Amino acid sequence: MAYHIDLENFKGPLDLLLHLIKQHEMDIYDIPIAEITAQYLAALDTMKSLNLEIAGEFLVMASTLLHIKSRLLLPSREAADNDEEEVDPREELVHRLLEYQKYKEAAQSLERLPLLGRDVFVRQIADEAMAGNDDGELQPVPLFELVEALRRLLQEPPPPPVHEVARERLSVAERARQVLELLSRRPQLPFLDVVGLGCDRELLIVTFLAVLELAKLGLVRILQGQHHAAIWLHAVEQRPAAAAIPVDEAFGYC
Amino acid sequence: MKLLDTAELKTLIEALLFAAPGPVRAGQLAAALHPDLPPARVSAVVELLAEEYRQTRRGFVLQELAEGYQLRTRPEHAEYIRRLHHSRPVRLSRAALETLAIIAYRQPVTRADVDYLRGVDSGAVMKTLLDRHLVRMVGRKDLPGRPVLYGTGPEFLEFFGLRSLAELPSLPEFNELPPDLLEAVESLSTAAGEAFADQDGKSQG
Amino acid sequence: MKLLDTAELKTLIEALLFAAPGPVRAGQLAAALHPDLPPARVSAVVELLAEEYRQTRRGFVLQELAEGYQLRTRPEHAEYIRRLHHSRPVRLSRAALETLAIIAYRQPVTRADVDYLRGVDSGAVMKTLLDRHLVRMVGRKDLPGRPVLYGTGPEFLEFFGLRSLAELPSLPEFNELPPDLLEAVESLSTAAGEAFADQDGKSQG
Repeated sequence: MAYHIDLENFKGPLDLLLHLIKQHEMDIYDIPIAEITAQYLAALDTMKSLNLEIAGEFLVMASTLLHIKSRLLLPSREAADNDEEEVDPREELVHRLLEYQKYKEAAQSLERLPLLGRDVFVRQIADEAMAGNDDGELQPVPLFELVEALRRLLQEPPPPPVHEVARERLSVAERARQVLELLSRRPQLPFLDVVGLGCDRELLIVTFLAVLELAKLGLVRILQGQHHAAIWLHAVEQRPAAAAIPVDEAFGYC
Repeated sequence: MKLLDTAELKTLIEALLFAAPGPVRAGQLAAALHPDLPPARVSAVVELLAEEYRQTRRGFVLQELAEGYQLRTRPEHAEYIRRLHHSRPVRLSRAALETLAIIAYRQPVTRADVDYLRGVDSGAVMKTLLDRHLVRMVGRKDLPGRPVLYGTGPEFLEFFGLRSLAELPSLPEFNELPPDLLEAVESLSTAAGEAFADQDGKSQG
Repeated sequence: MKLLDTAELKTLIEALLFAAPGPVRAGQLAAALHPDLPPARVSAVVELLAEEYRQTRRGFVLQELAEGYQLRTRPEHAEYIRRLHHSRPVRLSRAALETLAIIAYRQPVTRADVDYLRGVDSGAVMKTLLDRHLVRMVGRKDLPGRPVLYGTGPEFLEFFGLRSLAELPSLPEFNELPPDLLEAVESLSTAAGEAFADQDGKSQG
């Protein structure tokens, strides 16, 4: 059976479910749970066969569907025994799908509004010119913006300054070996995890240099998905890699 | 200081809006023009200007936003302007728009609410929206862990050209859900948020 | 692509000049408008616009400069525009807010600490914050060179509507940031402060 579904287009399990419901013209208020479960699992199989990584959320939904299916198979007597009104096990799922559909549509109508910078433009005036040295009254700032400012800062480690020479506690070669060791445990690492977790300024610079040297030696590759996206370090299979690292003198850092 | 006639006011208000780095309120315009000028008079002249722009097909329109009046180009000219600037249009991904819609319509909401409603983790998208000031933290929810509550700020309205949240496009089914059902979904979403957190902890352990 | 008539060209050229960040040449305008539009045609329409602005007393004029055409306000309106800029509340710049955040959360801190954490020189921003009394000198650090220590003042609390510094949202709670990163930055800033002071001492010695 052919599934012509561009799975990467689905933003999550709810999105995929909605698509399947529409495609197979099912009634969202009375979802044939056995059928939707089969369709959903088939879609996941397609993902697997394409070697796509299936996010955990998709698997959670699969188990939810199977759970609902099993509850629907239980004889309704049991519920009656409890003297309680029987709740349709599909109810929560239906609510979630309806809610999700609503915001999906809302997103589309937001996109149709004239967006600043896409559809409409304002005059571009250098705001800083007056923000800095003006003595006008300050515009109130919500407290949380202060927290946000700090969050932004802390998320970006300060750039290594070019004018300062690091006094070395740790050699570049030593650090390069440590980075390689990290990469031997995981084939790829976010660059920021390697550099950002350094505990002082010098270590940060030494790490930075180490990574550059490793790249130069062809022991790691520095990759980026797209402009401004996260930078990743990839291990290059070449063992024993650590042996290829010369001493610091050879790097010229002494 | 002599009082200004309508023609003079029109010229001056146009000059002020033209030179302002952002939206300007009637009161601010009035204060800059004449100590005795009532803001209502300014608003009336602004209306005249707005009408004139529409009729004489100027290259810009006068728009009223949450933070005041602002001159903006017309949507149908976007293509030409982008060509002059050699810029690609500002884009929001579908995930970002979905997240933004949930936050705009349901604010204040927690990350757990957003994740639950979307069925996926919204961390990366939230960061983008926070960085672009389309979303901001508005407080903390009175729950264990005191999760941060998110909402939209003035930049959101400015970005979409709205005077207030009341101008958001209405959701067709938005009011059709009975309130008790809404509440049920609310509590479910909270429970789910906790379950998610729980699960994360386990999978790491 | 159909060719544009004079009225359309006037509207479009006005829109382009309005949205342009600086002077624009006739050739650039023509290229943005239509592949077959001769720049001479654009220049002719620009002349018409300039004449129209003079006659209808618009709030701006169309000026021809060495680098191209530009819309500018009239010199006789300068006073009003200055007054508007003063009456308009000034927004704290992003740099100012970042600096203020560091000082608020890490006080007392030295300039070197702030510069280090922001990765740039904070001199100008610090001056603004000091002038506004949001930040003040609170002492000197017991280190070679006795660097000044900064903290926040009462105006800071007033500005953010806080009763005391204890009401600042606490950082470790701040769940958007991975805790290990936070810790790393904590220790980083301390180490950096010492390293800086160290170095300062040496360079003076």
